Amino acid sequence: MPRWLAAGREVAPLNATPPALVICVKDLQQELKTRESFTAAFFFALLVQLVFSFAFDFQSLGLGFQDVGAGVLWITLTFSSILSLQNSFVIEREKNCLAALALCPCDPSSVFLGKFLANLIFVLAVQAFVLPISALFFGYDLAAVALPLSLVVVVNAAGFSALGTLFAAISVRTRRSELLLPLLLFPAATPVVIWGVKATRLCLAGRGLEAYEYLVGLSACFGAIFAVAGVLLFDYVLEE
Amino acid sequence: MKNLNYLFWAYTLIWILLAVYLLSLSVRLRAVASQLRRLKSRLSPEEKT
Amino acid sequence: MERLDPMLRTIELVLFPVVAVLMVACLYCIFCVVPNEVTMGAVQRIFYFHVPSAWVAFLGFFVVFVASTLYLTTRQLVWDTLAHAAAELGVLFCAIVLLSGPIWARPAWGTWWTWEARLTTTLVLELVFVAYLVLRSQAESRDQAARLAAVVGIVGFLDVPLIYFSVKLWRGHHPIVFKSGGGEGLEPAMLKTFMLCMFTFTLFFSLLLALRFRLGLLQEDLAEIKDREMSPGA
Amino acid sequence: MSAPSLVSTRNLEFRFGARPVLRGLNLDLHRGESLAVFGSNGAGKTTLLRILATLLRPTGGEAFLDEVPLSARAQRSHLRRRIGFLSHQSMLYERLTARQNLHFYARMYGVDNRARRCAELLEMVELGGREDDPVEEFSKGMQQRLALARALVHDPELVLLDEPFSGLDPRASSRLGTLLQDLPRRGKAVLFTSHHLEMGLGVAHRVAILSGGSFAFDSPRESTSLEGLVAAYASLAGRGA
Repeated sequence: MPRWLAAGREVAPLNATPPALVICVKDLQQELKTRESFTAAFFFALLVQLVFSFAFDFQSLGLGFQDVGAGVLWITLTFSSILSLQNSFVIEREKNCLAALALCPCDPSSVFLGKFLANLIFVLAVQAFVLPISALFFGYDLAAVALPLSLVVVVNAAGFSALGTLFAAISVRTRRSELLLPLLLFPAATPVVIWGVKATRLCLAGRGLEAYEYLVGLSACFGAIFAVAGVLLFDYVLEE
Repeated sequence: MKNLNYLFWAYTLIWILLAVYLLSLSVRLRAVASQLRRLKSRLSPEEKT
Repeated sequence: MERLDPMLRTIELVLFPVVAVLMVACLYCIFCVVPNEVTMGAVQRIFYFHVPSAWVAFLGFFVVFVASTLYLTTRQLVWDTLAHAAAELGVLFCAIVLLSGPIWARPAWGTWWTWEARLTTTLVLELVFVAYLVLRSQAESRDQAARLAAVVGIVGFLDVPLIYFSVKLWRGHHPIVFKSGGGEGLEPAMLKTFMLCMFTFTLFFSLLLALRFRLGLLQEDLAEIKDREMSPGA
Repeated sequence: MSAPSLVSTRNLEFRFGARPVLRGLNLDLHRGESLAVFGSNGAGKTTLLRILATLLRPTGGEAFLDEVPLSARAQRSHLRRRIGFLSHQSMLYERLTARQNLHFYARMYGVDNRARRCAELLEMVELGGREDDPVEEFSKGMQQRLALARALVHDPELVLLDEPFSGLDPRASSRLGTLLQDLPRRGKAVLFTSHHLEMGLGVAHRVAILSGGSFAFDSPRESTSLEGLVAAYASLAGRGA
């Protein structure tokens, strides 16, 4: 048996932090320092809501927020997420840290999981600030639906971020990545947006969880499928 | 027979689309083939030396 | 590649007359043999091209998926060339579906576009694979284009059932296309014509795929020769 | 030398598209040895380093680290733990501090005694006192030094440095020269590229010129004079890729 086969797979020491977590913490550190991703996504989200209230004059049209609110929330979430997804990999590209990550002695899937986790946290952090403000803007009772709504947001944002992390890593490798990411991500993320809007609408209308738990389940499946796809395929994305 | 004009336009458009694609295919094929021939004829005497 | 080229040429030579004859037969059947559909009238005849186009588009995306997987496992650029060819054809036939769908919808439902499940799925898929083609054009090198596109090709295909299911949940009803006068199911002439069209389109797709594949291989040869010219001493 | 070489390549080939960059390159580098690779722009120096760093896969031939093929997938993390790579770009996160950068990579490589190791490295590249400043405030030379510390954070056996002297002032250059001489003494193998013939010759045990996709000149320092090297470089480097 050749020596290199006999050497066996090296196992990381048990007390070591999993690489995915290390990457996630690094991203959070970076974000805490500059807040550039959060600031951009947050103000973009506010702007989207502003444009919406101009575009659909809710009060004079007599529209309640539960009629269009779900749509507004999801457009806000997807558009602002694109910004932070993009930034998450632009940062890695700047000094070619992407290559350094590719060279780390961990599995490429850890890189995917770490970036995915960090992205999800960003999206949720932005939403945590945007949702109360939209409740103020559009005058709906957030407290009454806070719990089921956050479940919907967490699950669907996870699905969106899983696919988004994979596609952001792909688009950042090309020229004009900022154009390519929305082009790739929006059509492919259709399911999770549709299910998210539907579930949010039911949720805002005050329906019980049993009315839309199947939608949350479907979104969870979507997230699981593309998280697995990311884990399996990220190696090819990281490779030079 | 009702709606004949829609039927006519549907098939016309489909055939136009297909024809345009086929045309682009043949143009591209011909361009590549002629470039290949040119390059090969230019390369082969050099390779012999 | 030297092996593939004559094979593809043979396929083209064999398929071309067959497809030509079959296509004429299809058109004859569609316009002269098949009876008019009762409720929709003549316009229903669009479906003899509409549905096979959709089938062939999905077939194309399936080929993208298979070829992409093969590329990632074998790293043979030939597979990537095939995936590229199939994606282009998928986009073409999707466009046919998206063109003929509204023309039918206008007289049948009184509206050009309807957010109906299959039509919407086709639109979303078209967008996914247009993005695939854009990605290819924006990549920095041939190998990178192949690798990144393969990932998108696989993910895009995995997405197909999800998109369809989600859109269906969102919007329902697709028309029942083949309902003849008697109401006792499909008119035999309609079914036969339909099957003939499906078969013809599959062969037509194969012919186009062979042509486009050969074009891709030639382009590869060309790039290689050009590269070799630029690097002296090769 | 009879001991097996730490890194070796057999008939290494790399094509970019159809353009050959490396053609049948053979290399042997032992522990405790350093090699300076010269070559004109586009000769394939960076490509060679990137292949040895497992960042690129060769299109032909094979490279080995301790007789393990670099393409052995199951061994990949094991291999990567033993290789340190300094590239043209710093591979540093500009918004993080020097210390955070080093700690991040130390964690990724599973380095024991992280804090001590990082402090040691910062001292070595003379960045002590600046460790809590964000990297974007560093000068080019400081960034280069920190990048070097980053490449060495996991104490690699094979050290690959792409143009390590670029952007360094004379003092830092001579410090780096000392370090490059010190590493082989501690049993590491060092391979670096340079444009600076004199500097390379002064530091490395062996010098090689990459031309036409393989080593056209490969000689121990003892048997090479600067004039000879300059003459060889002038005659070889002009010969294109």
